[in-house]
Amino acid sequence: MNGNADIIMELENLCYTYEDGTEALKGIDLQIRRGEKLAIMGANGSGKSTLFLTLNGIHKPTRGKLLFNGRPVEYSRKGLLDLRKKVGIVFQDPDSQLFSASVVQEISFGILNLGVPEKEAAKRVEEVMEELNILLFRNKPTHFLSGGQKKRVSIADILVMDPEMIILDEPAAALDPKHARMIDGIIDKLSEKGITVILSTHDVDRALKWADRVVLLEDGIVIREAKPDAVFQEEEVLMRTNLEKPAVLKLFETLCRAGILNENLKIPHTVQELEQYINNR
Amino acid sequence: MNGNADIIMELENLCYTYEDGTEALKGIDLQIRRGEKLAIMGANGSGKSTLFLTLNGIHKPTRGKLLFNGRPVEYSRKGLLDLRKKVGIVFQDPDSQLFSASVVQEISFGILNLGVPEKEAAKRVEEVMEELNILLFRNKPTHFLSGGQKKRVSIADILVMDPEMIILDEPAAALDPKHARMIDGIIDKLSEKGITVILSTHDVDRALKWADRVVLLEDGIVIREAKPDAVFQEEEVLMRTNLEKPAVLKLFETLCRAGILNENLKIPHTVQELEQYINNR
Amino acid sequence: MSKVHRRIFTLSVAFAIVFGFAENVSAMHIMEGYLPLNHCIVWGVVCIPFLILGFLSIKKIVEQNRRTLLILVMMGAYAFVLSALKIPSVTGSSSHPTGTGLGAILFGPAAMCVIGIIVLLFQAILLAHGGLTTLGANTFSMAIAGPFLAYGIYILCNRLKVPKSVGIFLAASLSDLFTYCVTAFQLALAHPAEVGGFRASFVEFLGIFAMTQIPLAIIEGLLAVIVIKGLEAY
Amino acid sequence: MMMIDKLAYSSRLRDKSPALKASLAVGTLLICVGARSFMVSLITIIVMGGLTVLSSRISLLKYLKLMSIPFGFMVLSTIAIVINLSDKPMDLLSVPVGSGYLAISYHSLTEGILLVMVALASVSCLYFLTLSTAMLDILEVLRRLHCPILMVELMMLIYRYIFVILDMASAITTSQHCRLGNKDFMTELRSMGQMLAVLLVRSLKRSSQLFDAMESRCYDGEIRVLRESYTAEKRELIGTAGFLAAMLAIAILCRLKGIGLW
Repeated sequence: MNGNADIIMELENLCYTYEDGTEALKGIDLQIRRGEKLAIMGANGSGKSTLFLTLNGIHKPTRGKLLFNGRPVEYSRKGLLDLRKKVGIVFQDPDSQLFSASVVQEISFGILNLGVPEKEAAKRVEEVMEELNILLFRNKPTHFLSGGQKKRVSIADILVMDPEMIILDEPAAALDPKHARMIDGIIDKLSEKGITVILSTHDVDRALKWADRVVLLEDGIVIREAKPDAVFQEEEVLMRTNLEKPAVLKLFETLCRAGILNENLKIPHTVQELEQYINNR
Repeated sequence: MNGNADIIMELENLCYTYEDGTEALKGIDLQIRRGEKLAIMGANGSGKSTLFLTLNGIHKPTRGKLLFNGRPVEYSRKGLLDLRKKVGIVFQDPDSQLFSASVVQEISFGILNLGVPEKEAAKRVEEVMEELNILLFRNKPTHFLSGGQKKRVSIADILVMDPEMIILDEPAAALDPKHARMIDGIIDKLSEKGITVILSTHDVDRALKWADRVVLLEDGIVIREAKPDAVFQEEEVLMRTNLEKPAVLKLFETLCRAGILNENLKIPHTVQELEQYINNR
Repeated sequence: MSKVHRRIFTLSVAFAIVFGFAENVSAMHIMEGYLPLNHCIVWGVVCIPFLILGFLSIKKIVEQNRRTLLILVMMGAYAFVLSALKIPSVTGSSSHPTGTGLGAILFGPAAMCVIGIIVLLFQAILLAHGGLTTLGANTFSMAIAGPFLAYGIYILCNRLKVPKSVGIFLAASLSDLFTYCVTAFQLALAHPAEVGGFRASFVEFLGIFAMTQIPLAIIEGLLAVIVIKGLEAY
Repeated sequence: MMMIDKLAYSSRLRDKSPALKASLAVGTLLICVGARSFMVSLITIIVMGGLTVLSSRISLLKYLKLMSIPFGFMVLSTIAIVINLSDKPMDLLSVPVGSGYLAISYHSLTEGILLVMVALASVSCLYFLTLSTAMLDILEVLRRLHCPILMVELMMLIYRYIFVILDMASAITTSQHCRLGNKDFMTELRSMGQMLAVLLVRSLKRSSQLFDAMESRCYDGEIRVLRESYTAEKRELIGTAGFLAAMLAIAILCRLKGIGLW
């Protein structure tokens, strides 16, 4: 491995234009650190989904470079399989991902394609099902599963392949708060295992709470990239991407301005942290 | 019209069982007031969608009664048309609602079914398109529209029929913040016109801000029904329906407990209101 | 270059072109303008009774239950999408499934001929596969002859207690081959050879399409088996 | 994939009367196929190709690319027509194979070239129509030609749902590829089969959701919608009629003079 071992993926002036001429990515420069929690935000149509499909080789950049583990990605059959082995995508709508009638079949698809022997694959599938609490409904046909259950299966789909990086497209969309929390818990576990997690979301509160770093996309370009507390204080870039400042930040600032809290406090990332500040005042 | 003229719809022990034996509604009692903003919340699978289809006569209750404007709904062809004329549903996924590739054709379907002459219908379609800002993309085929545009067309579908009550199933799902806000604006306009609006959502912050009344469904039963500030303070029912207390309420309570705000203040519904309390302290 | 060399060169160029273009064959749709006008009309007329029968059967079903109209819609859209997808191939060439066999097994041959002509019309308009003047001929081969044979084989195999997947495979792949035989027949009839007439021409068309169609027919047969097996899991 | 559909909406001729455009395209097409003449085909290609390239915002190169879609079929079939299996050598070229010859005669070669010309000209007519007219407008023409209402309704709904199902298909295929579902031929075939199975199940489920949605808007078995009609201007009518008449005249002239090729 050459280059910086801390960088798992590097994008250099990455461009992608669709066949019909739509320029979806217009030169993205980005370094993704190994093990980091990266939130990608931007309006619909800003290029998030295209970016994700480029990161795992479904789209071949029309210009620019994609480096994985320091080496440029090769767009040969073998090179692509190697990349996709290591970089998995969990799609927003589980229905565009789940295609088997049976949960076990569904989860085993990827690992069997890796060429893992059946016995070993079966063991691994069991482990992942246990880890994501899927055992309870393992015998239900996939089309009878609830949204939250489908989501868990679609994460298991990828996790079973033991990737170094997992991309989740709007993982909490259409879930009720309880299931959204459950998915949040699963995502935290992925990070704890050392997997690099990239996540797209429209939810500023979630991004503030979770991310190590936030990347704002607008019209195929990275317009800002920094720690969430920094990004979410810049009214101007938030406006441009149609995002609102997280409620926690707004209230924290108001409380500081009103002299109730000390401005030198570390910026709170969750309602709980803010509540603690208030209680400890 | 008999009964209370303030009540547009009344459900008495409403039950619905699917052909396969699934009991989706297990005796719902509910009065819907004319012109109110009602948020129906509940975990996935709690019966919201079934309830909506029952309110507009797609499902015939297996037991119990449905009264519209004080009169029991007749499940004859004519009775159903009368009901559906007045009660419209905007479905969650526009792709399951929009049947035509042309925006104008799509919107005109409902009003022409009411027997309105073509000329008048055309005028009404134009009005609604202007109202919902559809004119800009009226000549685009449906399959080139963005999610937010499709959503607006699907609201226009219903609005053009001049209903007394509109039911929106998760109107903001899968939209980015800008489009979600745009749809919120449209929903507010509907209420201003005096239309009764029923909306399902998982977003407690939105429900707190918007609703006159919140109904919590669990497993085909109404477990709580009250003003949002009341409902969202009851930890126990929130837990049962997989919901969380809205951040604004949590912080308001903490601020009251810390003695910073006065407990007798009206409960704030938005971050702005809470900020004002802090500033005016 | 000697004369012999020239011949060999010409022939090898010809074969290179054949195999080169065989990489991208849009099934067996006869292209726009390839049939004389009288042939277009005759094939159109031949289809009419089948279409009327199919139409009446659909109309009856729809009148009994309006919900079936939308089921037919989804079947039609599905059949179109199926035929617009690229079929996997060993060589990396690109071609599309006909879906005639699969469609007939799933929807029945009567509905298939009405859905078929709509799909063929859409293919001509949206994909430039086939054409308007050749719509009749293509409908006959792909929406009538193929599906009826597929359905016949499928039923026959069921009667004979042949394993189901074998029956599906035979129905789908043989109907595919039959469709291309009919196409070759239609082309030979329209363009008889200078020497040997219709027969020589028919043999030639069969021979040339065989190179591309036999592997495709086998692939489609396999695909149909996997789809039906997959459906049984639901 | 649905390039033609996309281009149809951006054509400068989109708002012209679909009936007029269809008459021009289909009329020329019929004359072209009926005449089978080199001259008629050449004029058709120039006129139709020119009109299309000028009116739809595409480059000549892209147009030629579109024209090459039916090339595979054309080359294969034309070879079958040009090359004869003969037991005697022929006048242009003969290659001995076994006991006979693969042979080309002047006659078969000219036949082949003519056929290619006619086919290309016909495709240019088809493209003129499809690159300038949206599908729903074409369906409206069919309706006015008294195509059964049930058929027109079916086509209208099928057209809409093609795109929905196509999106589902490509989403599932993409996610399969992300999990190496295309690593080799057999895996790819199996993936596609499974995708097609689930696609059918989902499509049928959608049909029932759509029915509920339509019922809730008082659907009663007949789909009534507003139809936007574009009327043709007088000079457009005269122009089209004049062009068709001229083409017909040229076609008849070529036939009468007996100049088969020309």
